[in-house]
Amino acid sequence: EPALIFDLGGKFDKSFNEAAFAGAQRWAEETGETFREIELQSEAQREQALRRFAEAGSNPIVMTGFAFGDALGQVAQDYPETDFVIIDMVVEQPNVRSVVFNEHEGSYLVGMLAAQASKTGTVSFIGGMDIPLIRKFACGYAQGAKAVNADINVVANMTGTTPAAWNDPVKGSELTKAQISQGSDVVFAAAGGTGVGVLQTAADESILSIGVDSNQNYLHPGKVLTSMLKRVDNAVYEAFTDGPGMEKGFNVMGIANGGVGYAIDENNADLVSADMQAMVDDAAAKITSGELMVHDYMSDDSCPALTF
Amino acid sequence: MDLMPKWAEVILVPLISLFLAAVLSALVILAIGEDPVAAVKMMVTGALGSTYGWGYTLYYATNFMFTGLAVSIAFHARLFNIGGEGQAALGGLGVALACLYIPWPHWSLALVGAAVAAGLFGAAWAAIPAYLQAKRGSHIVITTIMFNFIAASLLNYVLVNMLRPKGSMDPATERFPETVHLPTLHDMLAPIGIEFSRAAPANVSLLVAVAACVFLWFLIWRTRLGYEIRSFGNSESAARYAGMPPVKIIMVTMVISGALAGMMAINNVMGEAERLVLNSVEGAGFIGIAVALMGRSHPLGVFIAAILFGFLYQGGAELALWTSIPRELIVVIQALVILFTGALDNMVRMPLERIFLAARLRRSEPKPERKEV
Amino acid sequence: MDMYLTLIQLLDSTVRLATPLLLACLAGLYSERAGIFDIGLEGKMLAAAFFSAAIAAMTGNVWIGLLAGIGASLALSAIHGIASITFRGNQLISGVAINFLAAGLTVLIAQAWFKQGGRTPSLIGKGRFEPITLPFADSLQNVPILGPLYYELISGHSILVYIAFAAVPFTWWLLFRTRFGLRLRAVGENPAAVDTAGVSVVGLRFAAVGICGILCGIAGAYLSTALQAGFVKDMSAGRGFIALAALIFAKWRPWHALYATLLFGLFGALETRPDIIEQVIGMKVQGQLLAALPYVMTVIILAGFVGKAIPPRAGGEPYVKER
Amino acid sequence: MTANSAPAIELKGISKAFGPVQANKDISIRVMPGTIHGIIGENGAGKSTLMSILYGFYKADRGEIFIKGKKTQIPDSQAAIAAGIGMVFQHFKLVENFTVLENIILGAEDGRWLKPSIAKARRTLLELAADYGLNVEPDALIQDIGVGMQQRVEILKALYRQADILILDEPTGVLTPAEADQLFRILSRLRAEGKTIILITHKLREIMDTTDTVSVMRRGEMTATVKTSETSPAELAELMVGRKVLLRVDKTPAQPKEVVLDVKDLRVHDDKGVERLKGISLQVRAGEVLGIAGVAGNGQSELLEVLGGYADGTGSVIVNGQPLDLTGKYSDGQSRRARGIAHVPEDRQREGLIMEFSAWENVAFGYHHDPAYRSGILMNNAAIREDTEGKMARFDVRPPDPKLSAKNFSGGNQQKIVLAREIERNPDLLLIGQPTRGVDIGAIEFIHQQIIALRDKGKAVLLVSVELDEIMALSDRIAVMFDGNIMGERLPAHTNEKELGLLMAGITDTDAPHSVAEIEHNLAHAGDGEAK
Ligand SMILES: Nc1ncnc2c1ncn2[C@@H]1O[C@H](COP(=O)(O)OP(=O)(O)OP(=O)(O)O)[C@@H](O)[C@H]1O
Ligand SMILES: Nc1ncnc2c1ncn2[C@@H]1O[C@H](COP(=O)(O)OP(=O)(O)OP(=O)(O)O)[C@@H](O)[C@H]1O
Ligand SMILES: [Mg+2]
Ligand SMILES: [Mg+2]
Repeated sequence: EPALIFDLGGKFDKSFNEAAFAGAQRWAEETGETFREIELQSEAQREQALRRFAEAGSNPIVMTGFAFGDALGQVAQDYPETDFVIIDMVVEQPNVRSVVFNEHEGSYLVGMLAAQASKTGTVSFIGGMDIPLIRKFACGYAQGAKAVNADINVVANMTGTTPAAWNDPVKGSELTKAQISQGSDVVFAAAGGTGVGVLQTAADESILSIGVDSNQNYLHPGKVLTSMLKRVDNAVYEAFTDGPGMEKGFNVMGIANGGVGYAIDENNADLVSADMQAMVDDAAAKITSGELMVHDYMSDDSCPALTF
Repeated sequence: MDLMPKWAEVILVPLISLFLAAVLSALVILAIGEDPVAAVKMMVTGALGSTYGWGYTLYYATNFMFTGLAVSIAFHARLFNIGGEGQAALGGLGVALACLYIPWPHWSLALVGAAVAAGLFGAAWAAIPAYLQAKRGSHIVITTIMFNFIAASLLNYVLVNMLRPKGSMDPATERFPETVHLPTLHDMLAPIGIEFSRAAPANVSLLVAVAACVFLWFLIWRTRLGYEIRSFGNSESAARYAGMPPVKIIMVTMVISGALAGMMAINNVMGEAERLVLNSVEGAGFIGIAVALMGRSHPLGVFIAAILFGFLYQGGAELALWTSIPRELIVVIQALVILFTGALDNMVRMPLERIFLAARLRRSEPKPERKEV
Repeated sequence: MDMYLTLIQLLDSTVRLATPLLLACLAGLYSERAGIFDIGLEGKMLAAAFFSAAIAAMTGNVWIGLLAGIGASLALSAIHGIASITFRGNQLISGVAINFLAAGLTVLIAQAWFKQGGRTPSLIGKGRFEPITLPFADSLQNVPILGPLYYELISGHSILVYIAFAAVPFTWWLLFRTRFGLRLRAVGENPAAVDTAGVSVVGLRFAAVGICGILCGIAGAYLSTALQAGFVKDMSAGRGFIALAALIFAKWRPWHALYATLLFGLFGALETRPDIIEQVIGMKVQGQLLAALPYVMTVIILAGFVGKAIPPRAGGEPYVKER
Repeated sequence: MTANSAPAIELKGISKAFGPVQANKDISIRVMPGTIHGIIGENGAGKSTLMSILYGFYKADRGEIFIKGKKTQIPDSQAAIAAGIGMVFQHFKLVENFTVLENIILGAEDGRWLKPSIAKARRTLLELAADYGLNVEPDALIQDIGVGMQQRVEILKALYRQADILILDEPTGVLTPAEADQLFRILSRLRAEGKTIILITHKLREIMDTTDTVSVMRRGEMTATVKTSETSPAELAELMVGRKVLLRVDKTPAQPKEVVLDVKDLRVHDDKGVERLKGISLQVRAGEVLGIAGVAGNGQSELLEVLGGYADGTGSVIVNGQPLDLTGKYSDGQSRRARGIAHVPEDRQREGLIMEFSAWENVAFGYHHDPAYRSGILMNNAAIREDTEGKMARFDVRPPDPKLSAKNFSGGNQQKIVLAREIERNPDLLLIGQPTRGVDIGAIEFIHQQIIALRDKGKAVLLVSVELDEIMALSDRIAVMFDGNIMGERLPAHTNEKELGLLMAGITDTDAPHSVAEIEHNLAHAGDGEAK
């Protein structure tokens, strides 16, 4: 029986963790089998959760979030028979599969859409916890926006510096209002549960928003420009399908292999014109072919398009 | 005359309170559509059914012994230390600094050094509210609450901006070096032929906690300092008359209290996580209140109550793992224990007192009235 | 002008963030003025936030949600009252218990009802308090200086914000101009005087605790149905304690409570605008410092370095006639 | 007033227990309208309890209450007020930081709004002041006015509620004799108007002078009700304590020797900054008892506290030729004990004892650093217990059980434990406050003997008491305190209660005639200068 551990934002953050849950659900529905799951309540429980599932014989054990890295490094050694899958982090152990995403590529695409949709010439970004991973989102987003409109103003804020920042919709909402007052009319939230507050406020204040990880277009139909998809669900689904004895090592999911992308559905069909879509798809093709390189913040801790 | 015999006071009242809390908890479980009997069974097997379960139960109990003792000694001086959470967090910082920056040759020395550092940091964090209470009359309950929040912000700052290793994303220190790893119960019991789960985090700190219980009993009931603390707690005006300096007593008591709370960190930070993470205390500072109330501020009572809460904690974690009952059930149980053994104490006590009084009157009636004095 | 708009926006945010603090602070004021210390403001707010969001989500009517939130808060008030008034228990311990009770129960019930990991579904339409546009706000919007002030800052908040601000003069008037207020203040100073004057101490204290429950209920409902569109666990996030800090800061006086909560609200607003702080004082201020500031300031006030705060004399003590 | 009119108050079979303490046992009493009815009894006899039941403050366990012939339920004070009863409690029930007017209208407001109520009360107050000479400053805060004034506010509260039955519980304890005289004139006025008054007091003289009938309580029971004109102080005293009383202390003349305690210009400020001791000077010699007389609250407590080491002061205090530290590191009880000063505090339950501690723990209290009581950082519990047994035997503490908690001893026995602890130290100087407050007659005799015995051993004793009788009986010299000053010193043989009374009211020129108004003014404004 496989197991899935959600990070602090919680299973129903409508975003990152929920995407993982969706992947696991899909596997369960298709195979008719069951899986175990737990939502972390605090930093200190990571190791216990890992050990408990390993003790109970769950295999493979999938965890969402970079923060498991350290704990997994310890636990994986103690349970060599168990396979672990960690998302968003690289852990070098023989029984661990590490899945990372090219978030900067997906963010680049939605940045392009944002710049095209913006009327004020200012777009904005709200991150969750201020960590390199989230800066990677912001940096890709800014690059995409600037690719469309070199003069565009990109405002970026982070919600906080601790995991609590993943789940602070009130602050997300206030940050959105602050950004609106600075002229922004498209806001991209890469902030887990905090994003719920961002999207809500954007809808209330009649500006456009961009969701993250899961397809969040449905949350406020006609008001969410698009969602930057990070196919955590696929990663989880594949891990569960591969089952024990899966191939370990390092998986990179980018535009090329469908790991990241943007969402178009009936909720935002009216917001994204065919022209916009064509331009973005063109860029995606170039990224796939290697013709276009989006700078990855985490490669050198700097961003050409944005200062933090 | 005392209204109730001593055994009723120290055993019957807490037991009835606990029983009421348990009944209400069962009702809560029923109300959310689960089966309380099955839940209890699962908690018992999960927490006590294996050495793995015991290992976690004792690990949590160790935390709660420290914080429970911390709250207890403050209670003896009639000080309410709600700041255990912050003091334990700072204790964690002390442990982390001691383990990361001092090259210890052996874990035993590291344990002593880390315990001292944890105690000092916790004590310092308690000393400020204590000083403000003693010298400026600032209500210690409010200041210790405020200091919990300030500690959270401080630790947040230190972890994010100072102790986080380069390139790491989570706000945590790096791993402590191998030499400071404390032996777990597995390591300690293996030589004498007992097979104990190696996954469980209970470690040598448990012995330190038990020693702290004994130490505190001795301090409170046998030493002159303990006598002064109890005097002050029972009657501040009398202590003043006797020439026991209130400032000293408040300071000393709170420093001991803070040090005990801080020393919890040798268990969770040094013994378990082996690095300092955010919110490593996980509410143990608050559970200390419930433990102290239930244990009637007596070290033996604290010991027993801590084990009980360790059981609840581990059992609750198991419930959360295997059922859809969230972990918050423990928080509810903890709240009910605090409510019944602390705030609603009189609800249990008053009827009991009446019963004992009536019984005594009935007993003394047939005999001719005996004048006491 | 740009600066001015930024300022307005900042104050607008201050008002929104101060509102729950203000309501909770006034709640504490009633209770503590009557001699019942209440560190359970946090828990009552949290319970109210959950129940108002939950019921609003189920019924689609935010007013029913508000009532449910007030009801939940009142229920916890009743526990506090029974423990500390009827059974003369320790008020601080009772408050601690209530905070934990709320923290645990909200998640348990949310999970049982909605199975969304301790949240409620997002509220839509009539399930939320919408901003109210005050008369003439639209037409005055473009008047220089005053226009933005009126349109942005004064108009456009939810009804609960106006209720909170109106509660300040009302509280002042109730406490200092009415019979009820006189008795309420007296019972916090010397309950025996009230008792021998033929007024029920228990009744008055329960009334105060009840008012406290209502106000905490509104504060909680504001969090989940006006400031946000739904409940997430631990959503009160320490606001009850900041309100307590504000109460001490305000020295248990209604107008001062307003100023104190606005100040603490401003800290919250500044947290979202690091750019403004940097502009004004010329250096980066750590978010952690801003987060800790209300607590630090309260400690300083408590220490009496800036004006001593003297609580009501009978505060925290149960009224015991017979030993 | 006719003989067959119904009694204003009739209580039948009232019983009340506080836990194990039976405070009132089956008490019945009738009080006729238009009379002043006295109730006397020892401390703890149950007088206050009985009256509090009548006023609805406590609920009786059993019994019935008839007001003006009608059976009346008095579940709370509201009912009592409605029945026309007003009560002035032994410990005033006033809100300290409210004004006089606010206190008066509290609970008796007209309507919901305050303004009209205050205005009406202000008018009524003026009328009452004119009618009875009860002048008070309506807008003063209670915390700023003297106790005498506070008592007036209490009386006005009752009159404002149109009480025609007025209960006064030990009203003169806080008053000077002159103030008391004025109170009794007011009471006579009220009686003349047909009001009924119940007066609780310990003082036989007040009973004899003012009441029409008197009831005597003892150990929770009503032992007798007699017409005042048909009884005598001696008979009342006997009824009170159940045996013949001897209110004299046998002692030989003092033989004062060297000065043990020499106080010069001693000043004490309280925590609000008000000066409580305004530069007093006094001396106590070995082998004499200096008695400090005065109305409670005139600085006696502060004097004991600063000498005992738990209040700070300025000035000079020399004990056995060495100065005492009044503010610094050595100004605490421990250091005082080391200097041979023992202290029996005024309030044994708040200061002298820890009520939850056992007798033996209390015997070590304050002396726990004594080498005999300790071993290293530990307490030597066995030694303390043994020593306690001896002390209990010598001081006749009953029951002689060192393990019993202090709260389980009666008041007299509690006081004996404190005395045993302090006197057996054989101190050079004994500070002793209210040595017999709340103690029965038998124990009083014993305690007085112990004090005299210590004096006769050549020790110095500083005695503070509000009981003039006690001061007169024990002291070799008497100093009178008023408003933080010593008004004068007298020898017991050369003074009398009247003279001491005037001194206690702040009047040093005791031979000149003085008006009540003058005395009143004096008392009302004591401590005024600093209060603001
Ligand atoms: N509130 C109370 N709770 C418990 N016991 C009480 C209470 N009030 C009085 N008692 C006890 O009841 C008894 C009678 O007390 P009461 O105050 O009526 O005596 P009293 O005659 O007024 O004495 P005093 O002259 O000292 O005022 C005493 O033993 C006292 O300790
Ligand atoms: N507040 C109280 N709580 C518990 N017990 C009390 C209380 N007051 C008195 N007692 C008990 O009641 C008994 C009688 O007490 P009380 O003070 O009335 O004695 P007493 O007969 O007046 O003796 P004494 O003259 O020595 O004061 C004591 O033995 C004591 O144990
Ligand atoms: Mg009395
Ligand atoms: Mg007695």
